[in-house]
Amino acid sequence: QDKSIVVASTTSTQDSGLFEYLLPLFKKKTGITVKVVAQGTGQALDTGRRGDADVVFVHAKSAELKFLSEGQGVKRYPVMYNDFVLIGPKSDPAGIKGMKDVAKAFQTIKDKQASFISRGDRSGTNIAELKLWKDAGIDIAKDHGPWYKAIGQGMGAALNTAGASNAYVLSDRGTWIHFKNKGDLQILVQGDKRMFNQYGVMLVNPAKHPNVKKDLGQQFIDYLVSPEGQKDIANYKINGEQLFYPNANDHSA
Amino acid sequence: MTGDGTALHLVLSGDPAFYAIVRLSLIVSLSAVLFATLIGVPVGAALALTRFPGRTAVTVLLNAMMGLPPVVVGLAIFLLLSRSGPLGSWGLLFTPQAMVIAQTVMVTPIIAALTRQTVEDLWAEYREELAAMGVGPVRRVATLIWDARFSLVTALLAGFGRAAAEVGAIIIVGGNIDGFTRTMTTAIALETSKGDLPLAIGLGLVLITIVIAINGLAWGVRLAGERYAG
Amino acid sequence: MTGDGTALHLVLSGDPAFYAIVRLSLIVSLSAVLFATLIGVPVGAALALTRFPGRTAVTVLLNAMMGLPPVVVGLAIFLLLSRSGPLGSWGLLFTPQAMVIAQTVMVTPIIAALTRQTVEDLWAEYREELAAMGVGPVRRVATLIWDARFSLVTALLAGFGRAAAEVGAIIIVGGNIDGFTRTMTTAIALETSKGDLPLAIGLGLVLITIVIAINGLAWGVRLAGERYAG
Amino acid sequence: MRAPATDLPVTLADVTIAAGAVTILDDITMTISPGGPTVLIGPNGSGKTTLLRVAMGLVSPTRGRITWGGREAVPPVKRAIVFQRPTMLRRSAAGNVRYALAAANAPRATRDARVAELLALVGLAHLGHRPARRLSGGEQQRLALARALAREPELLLLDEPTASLDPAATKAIEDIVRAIAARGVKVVMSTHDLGQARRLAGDIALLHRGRLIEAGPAEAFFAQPQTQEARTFIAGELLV
Amino acid sequence: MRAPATDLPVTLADVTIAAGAVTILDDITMTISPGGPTVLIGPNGSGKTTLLRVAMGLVSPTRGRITWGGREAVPPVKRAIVFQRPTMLRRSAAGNVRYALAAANAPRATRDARVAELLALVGLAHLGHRPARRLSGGEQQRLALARALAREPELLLLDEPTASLDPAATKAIEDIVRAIAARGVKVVMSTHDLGQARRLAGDIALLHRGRLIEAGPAEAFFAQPQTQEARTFIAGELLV
Ligand SMILES: Nc1ncnc2c1ncn2[C@@H]1O[C@H](COP(=O)(O)OP(=O)(O)OP(=O)(O)O)[C@@H](O)[C@H]1O
Ligand SMILES: Nc1ncnc2c1ncn2[C@@H]1O[C@H](COP(=O)(O)OP(=O)(O)OP(=O)(O)O)[C@@H](O)[C@H]1O
Ligand SMILES: [Mg+2]
Ligand SMILES: [Mg+2]
Repeated sequence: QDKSIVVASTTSTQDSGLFEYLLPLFKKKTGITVKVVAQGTGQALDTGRRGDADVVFVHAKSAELKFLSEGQGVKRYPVMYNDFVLIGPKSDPAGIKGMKDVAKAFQTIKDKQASFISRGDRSGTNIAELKLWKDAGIDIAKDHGPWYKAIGQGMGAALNTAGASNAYVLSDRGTWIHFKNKGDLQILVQGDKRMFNQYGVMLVNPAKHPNVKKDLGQQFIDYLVSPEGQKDIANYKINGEQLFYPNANDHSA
Repeated sequence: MTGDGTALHLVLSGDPAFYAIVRLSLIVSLSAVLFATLIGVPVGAALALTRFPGRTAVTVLLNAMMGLPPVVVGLAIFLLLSRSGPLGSWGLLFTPQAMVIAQTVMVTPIIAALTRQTVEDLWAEYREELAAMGVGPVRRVATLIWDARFSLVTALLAGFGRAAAEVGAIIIVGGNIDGFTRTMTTAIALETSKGDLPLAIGLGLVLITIVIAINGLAWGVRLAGERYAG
Repeated sequence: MTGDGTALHLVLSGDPAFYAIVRLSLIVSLSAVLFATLIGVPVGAALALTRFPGRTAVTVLLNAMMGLPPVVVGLAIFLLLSRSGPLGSWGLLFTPQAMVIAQTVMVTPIIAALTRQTVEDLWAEYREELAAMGVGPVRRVATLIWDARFSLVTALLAGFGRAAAEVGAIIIVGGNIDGFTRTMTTAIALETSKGDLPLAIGLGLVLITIVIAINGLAWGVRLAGERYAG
Repeated sequence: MRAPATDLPVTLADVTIAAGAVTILDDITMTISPGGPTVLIGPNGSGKTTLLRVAMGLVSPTRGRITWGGREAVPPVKRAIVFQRPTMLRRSAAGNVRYALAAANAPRATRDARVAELLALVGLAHLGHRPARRLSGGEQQRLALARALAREPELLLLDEPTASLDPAATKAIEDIVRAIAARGVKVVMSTHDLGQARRLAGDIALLHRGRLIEAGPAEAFFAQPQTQEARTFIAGELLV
Repeated sequence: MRAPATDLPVTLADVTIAAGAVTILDDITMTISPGGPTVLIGPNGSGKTTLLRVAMGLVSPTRGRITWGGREAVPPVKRAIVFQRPTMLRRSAAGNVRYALAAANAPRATRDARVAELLALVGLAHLGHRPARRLSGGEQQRLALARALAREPELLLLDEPTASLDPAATKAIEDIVRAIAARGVKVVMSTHDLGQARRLAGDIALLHRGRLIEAGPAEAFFAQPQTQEARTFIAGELLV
């Protein structure tokens, strides 16, 4: 139990099943046990702030940069990305299937007043969604009607809710592929550049929190960004589909 | 409800959204307790007063059902009420009604099991006298519920406690939809996942205060009744 | 625990990871009930037997605490045990111990409040006789706990039910870490968010079965004891 | 709602009641037939209360059988009992009587009148409003009698009905017993007051250690008791 | 652990007990001093039980004061009471006596012997193992007496101690009372059995409607009662 670290991450990352695949590989290599605490992005970063985690592994760049600027983190490493996909019922009441411009799709959903499920929990996905509304020129905080439901829950719960209420929902591809209860939901819009979802990893600042296991933590980060780790990530597939695209060397990400 | 305010600020500011949430929380848990009482008290009393083969098994089952996991209850109701479910046509999913149903399912066994015990203890004292008066099963149940009413208050409060604190089930069947099915507990869960722990704790304290107030009310009524009954 | 199996499959396959989860669930909830009993029963009994100014207030508070919201309790313990919290140095956060602490905090009021009621009902019968024998406060409490022991079982089972079903608090202080702090209830929550509802429900049924088994056990002991006591 | 047939005579045939190892009633055979009160006497623990509970139908024999008017397991519609330690329901004195009337399906209209009447009969007219559990020992015993009479029984079982009554009340109750017996109600009562037994008994039954030692008409019993036990007991000596 | 000072005499000065509107004891002044048993008589509801509970210190006066050996609020270390309706603890008969001994801090070593002794004294030697709540009415009353004697009281309060005892047992208990009274234990008892009052009483106190009608040495009381109430009550007539 001694050679172990705590990683604060997000529900979507856990729900995608990546850790169940990745951690055994890492443990085999280094003998380090990684304890993943999956929380909302805000909560995960906060867990880091309190020094209760050694590493934070989330996907909300702005929030991560803020974390760094507070001196809570040592350095942010881009690890990989997957993309968001716009999910909706087969019936597609708003008729957005196959659109290439996600902002346009959002625009249409609003015009048609088709029900839309928002996570509304300040998670990376939620933040990305809000940005897309802005891109669509809509101030969702102001003009959202009963068609727009903010459920304040994790990705899985959002998908369950959308499925149960024939609604549209924005999800990260990882969670979607791994999601069991698809019902008659399907991907309607994908591929738009604006829908990329960048994951970053940071070591919690040992200077601020002396109990942080900085060596073991750093080993985990090094592994993630190492060619081998990147390859492992690329190899994580569910029925043939790749979920995450490693991009550790894209330093702008 | 905006995350930037403190709970105290929310209470004072009189933010209508906030008060709507408080109201919904009360409506849901109190109605659940009401229904659970109407079902659980007679059932528990009847179980205490009737001997039949397999009674022990039923008692054990009832006691065990005090441990129904909220998430499981929530899922079961969810599948029942979801469009593709048998009762989908009612369109109750993600409505306060669904939340009341889920909580009623969870609270009823608690009230029934505790009622059974309380009534059975009183029954030990009344059994022979009522038998000698040839009191029929129905009046018997009614009599013991009535004569044990002051002790039963505690059972109801235990049920209310569970309902007021519960989040796992109502968040699944209610969906924690902003301005529609968001209650104190689901809001607390949300603020927690947002990482706004101060607000979450603050809301928690507000909730606890409300629960205390209601308990005080109930106890006051009980004491008054007891004094009146002499 | 892999999502691809059904619950039944898991039970039969004897997947060690799965049994580890079951074991942890039992250890956590049973230890919580044990501690809650050691604290709650004497406290509840003492409250039933002693008159002091503000007793009513304490009783109301105790009853109200049966409604402590798990998430709030979880958060409070979280902040306490957090590295930057007062007890951070203990390094208990995200450990099973933390989960036991959280559940003990939640279950103790339930057991204490129900004990208070049960003991007070018996007290009405014993009061004068014990007073006449000049029985001191300590022996008085001991006597009433002992003589009410069979009725108190139900109170303990109510506490156990709450502990076994509880997820809100332990997922916060335990972190639902795979293979370390994952219990039945947190696993169910996880599978639900993965959308694997069948597995979630399946696990729920397994959990309920376990709870029933334990209730059966407890009841068996109770009946045996009762028969022996005559 | 009363069944047409009668509960009398009550016949016990080889009735034995055992609780675990203890034999409480030991192979009792007796017939309780219409007529003057049957008075049960015997030392403490001899089985009087148990015998009355059997006759009421509250305990069924471990061995042997009991019949009411020739039928087994007859519901206690026409029977009433006053326990040695009556339980007061959590109601007023009047409430207790009213409850008994309701349980016996007495016509609603007449209930209030009957309550007043019965309370007056047992001398509790002035205590109708008082919580029954606050009543004194003797008052509780009287109230229990009023509850029993409310059932207008054909067979009335009284377990030491005057044990905690004052002399005047004892007289009053004895008069009531005579009166209802005269009206054809069969009374079976236990007592430790041999004078009372002499005053009231049509028949006497002496119990000892759960066995029925001697039974028969009162005069005969007191004039020339057949058994040594009877002689000893009447003399007020210790039965061993 | 016994306090040195004595509880006697017990002095009631203008003691009134009220429960809501009801006046249970009405301005009672009396002194219970060492000597022969003081016997309380009076109709049902006259206040005997309440008076005994006051003397035990279980209820404190609404008005007036009570002192034991001149001191107020003395813990009941040297007092014991047998209630009219004793409560049996959920233990065996022997267990009940042992419990009383423990509560009185009797030396551990001697307890088993004392238990046997006390059970024998009240004639329950053979029932020691029986669950106390299963005992017959009379057996329970005897057990309660054994529990009270276990406390080796200096003041023993008995509320109708022989009400449900058989003739022989009644004699036995009366002998016990005489014996302990001879040993200097002050006995205060209530009874409805005027014969018993005559046999045992040193002093008599007649209560009626919560008031102390007449009190004094027994011979005098029975020879020439001073009040009309006393004459009526002795004659066994109804007191109104
Ligand atoms: N459930 C039981 N288990 C064991 N013994 C019992 C049980 N019920 C009664 N007894 C015993 O059976 C005997 C007869 O009891 P019962 O009450 O009939 O006596 P009784 O004649 O009414 O005595 P009393 O004159 O004191 O009222 C008593 O010795 C009592 O202890
Ligand atoms: N808490 C109470 N509230 C109202 N009335 C009460 C209360 N306690 C006692 N009483 C009344 O006070 C009167 C005296 O009661 P107590 O028990 O002292 O009488 P007693 O002399 O012992 O009668 P008995 O001979 O029947 O035992 C009774 O009429 C009773 O109803
Ligand atoms: Mg008897
Ligand atoms: Mg009395």
